[in-house]
Amino acid sequence: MMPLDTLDLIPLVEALIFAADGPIKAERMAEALDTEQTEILAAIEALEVDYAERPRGFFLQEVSGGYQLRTRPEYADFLRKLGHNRPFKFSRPALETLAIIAYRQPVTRSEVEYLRGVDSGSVLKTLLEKRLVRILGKKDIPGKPMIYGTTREFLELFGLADLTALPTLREFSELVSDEENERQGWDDEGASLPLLIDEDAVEEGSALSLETSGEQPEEA
Amino acid sequence: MMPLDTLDLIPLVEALIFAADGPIKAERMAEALDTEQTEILAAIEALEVDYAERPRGFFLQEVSGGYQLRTRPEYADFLRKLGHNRPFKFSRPALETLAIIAYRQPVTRSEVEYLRGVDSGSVLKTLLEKRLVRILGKKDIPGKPMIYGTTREFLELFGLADLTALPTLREFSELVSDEENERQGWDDEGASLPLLIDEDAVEEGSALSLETSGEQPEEA
Amino acid sequence: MDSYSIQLENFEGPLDLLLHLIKKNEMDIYDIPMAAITEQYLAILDTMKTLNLDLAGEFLLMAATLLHIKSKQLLPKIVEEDLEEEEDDPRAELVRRLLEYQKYKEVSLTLDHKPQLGRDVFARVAPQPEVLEEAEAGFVAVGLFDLLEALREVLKENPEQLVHEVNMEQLSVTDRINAILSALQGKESVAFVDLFSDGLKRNEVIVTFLALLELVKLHLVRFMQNVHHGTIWLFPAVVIDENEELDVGDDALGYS
Repeated sequence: MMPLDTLDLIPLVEALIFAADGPIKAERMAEALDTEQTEILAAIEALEVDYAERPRGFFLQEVSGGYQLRTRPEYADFLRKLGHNRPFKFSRPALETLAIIAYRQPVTRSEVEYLRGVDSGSVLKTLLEKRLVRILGKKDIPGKPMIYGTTREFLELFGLADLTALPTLREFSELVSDEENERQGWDDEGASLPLLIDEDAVEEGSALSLETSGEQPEEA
Repeated sequence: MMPLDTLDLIPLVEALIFAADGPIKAERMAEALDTEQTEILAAIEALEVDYAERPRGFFLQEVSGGYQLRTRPEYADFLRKLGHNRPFKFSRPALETLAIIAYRQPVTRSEVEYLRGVDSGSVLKTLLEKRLVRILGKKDIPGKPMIYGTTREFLELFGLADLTALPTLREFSELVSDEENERQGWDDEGASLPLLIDEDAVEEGSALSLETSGEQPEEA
Repeated sequence: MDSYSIQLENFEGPLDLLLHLIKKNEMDIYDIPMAAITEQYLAILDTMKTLNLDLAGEFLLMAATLLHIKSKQLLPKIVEEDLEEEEDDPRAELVRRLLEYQKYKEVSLTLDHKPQLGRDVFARVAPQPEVLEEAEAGFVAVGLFDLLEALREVLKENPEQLVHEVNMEQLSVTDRINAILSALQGKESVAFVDLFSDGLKRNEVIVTFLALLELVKLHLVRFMQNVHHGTIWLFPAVVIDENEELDVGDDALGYS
């Protein structure tokens, strides 16, 4: 890497502080940039002057021996409003319950609970409130339990035209089950793995290719 | 909260983009600030002018329908030294499969395999797990195969505003030499690890392999 | 042995290998000398075999395709009409595939060259918000993959449940039930004949009818008719007003 002059250093130091996952010490920056700590401190000072001249949405805070960019305190109200609009994240139980209802509908609560092995009342309630699940009716068996199914909102959320567009588990398993080849397509190191295919895979592979070689993909 | 004038809006919009935990849409900012979307877009434009005038350590990227601050690419080496690891590196099969899905979506597995000439199940699965690819539903043809498309994460990873921002697909009427391919994009970042070649045994592949053996990707 | 295996892996597949051979020999893509290329291709496969390397089926299939094209070329042309010579050329599809493959191979490299988040450019790591109140906005988009994974995980725990469920007919009736429920959603009623309108095959008609019977049995739908021999209408048995707050007390959850 080329030596850096002070002017280049200013945005670079800003980038390091910006991307750090907490306050970052001048010492550590100096190390990463292979430069003197005084250079870093000079760049930080220049940054501060810059921020004072033309106010930004954030300011540079010296905190616990390091530096951190923080949004200006007067913006707190707006930022909190942003946080409130944070989209709802599916919890594991919610996703499981939704999956069972989607694929097994019409389904009763006890059927869901049988499959999940745990009480699912509160999750079901949340899904009903979020209008992803609805009551279809009552089942004509003793106790007349409620029967549940998914809603139009569910289809919209998953971008499905209708319920028949849900992929079946069997189709999915075909894709997921060839664990032997699992690592072949991906590697963290960038190196290629040797091409080791067992006999069965070869058989399968050729059968598959034969099937598909006939059809021509349509133009996009 | 007081009404905001445009000048005040600029650092405020910067603060929102800075604080958001992903690309943030102009619409969402307008909502949080209780103002018009056009005001937000004007502030964003002003920010861009500002960043161009006095370069910062980061730049404003329009990505996946929203806006995000990202460190400048030329600082990547320094940031990596600070422990910002690249999370993964694409293998060539993964990249090819991803590219085909990106350009041909909605696309079935067999269409991908026809184009690549190889089984792509395991690569597809990995791309699904990495959330770069998603199941869109089922195709309404015999066998009802699943159809695939790319995700928001895909756009974010490659810094694309939307799918129309994908690099233009070059139509070939003839084969392009390997050297030209090299310049097109296969550089030290994307190349695989040095390859060990026995020239005599299999001379056919050596030319291609040797080309990529020059540079060693840096350890993070 | 390692070095050779990496060698072959260097080619994504048979198309990649062929592309390389054509380029290396500076062959005309529109006039590939089949004999020469087949020979070279097979030589490489032979080398791999003598090294006891397993070959992916796709490489073998391509070998068969090459041989097939070659033999087709040797056959005398039956008709002398020179129109559509291109389409007659047994190499046409292969050429098309090679050019198409090259297109995606190239663009995938271009794509990789773009600044990648987490590799070349970095975003700020937003700290976790301190307040986590109940969100009022919509859901984070979840993919179907997540939904299927969740189901798969659940069913892994209870595999026996699956046994009698995996039944071709049962599956299609269930599909049909779902389709009918979808069709009914948000509507007051659906005409009986509409369920059979889109050119259903005989077995599909039966499945649809079975689905309807099942729905009636479950008290999920009712049939109504204004006039004798008039249109039969299908009504959802339970209509939930979209604007009305749902009563999700204990009895709504099926336990009274």
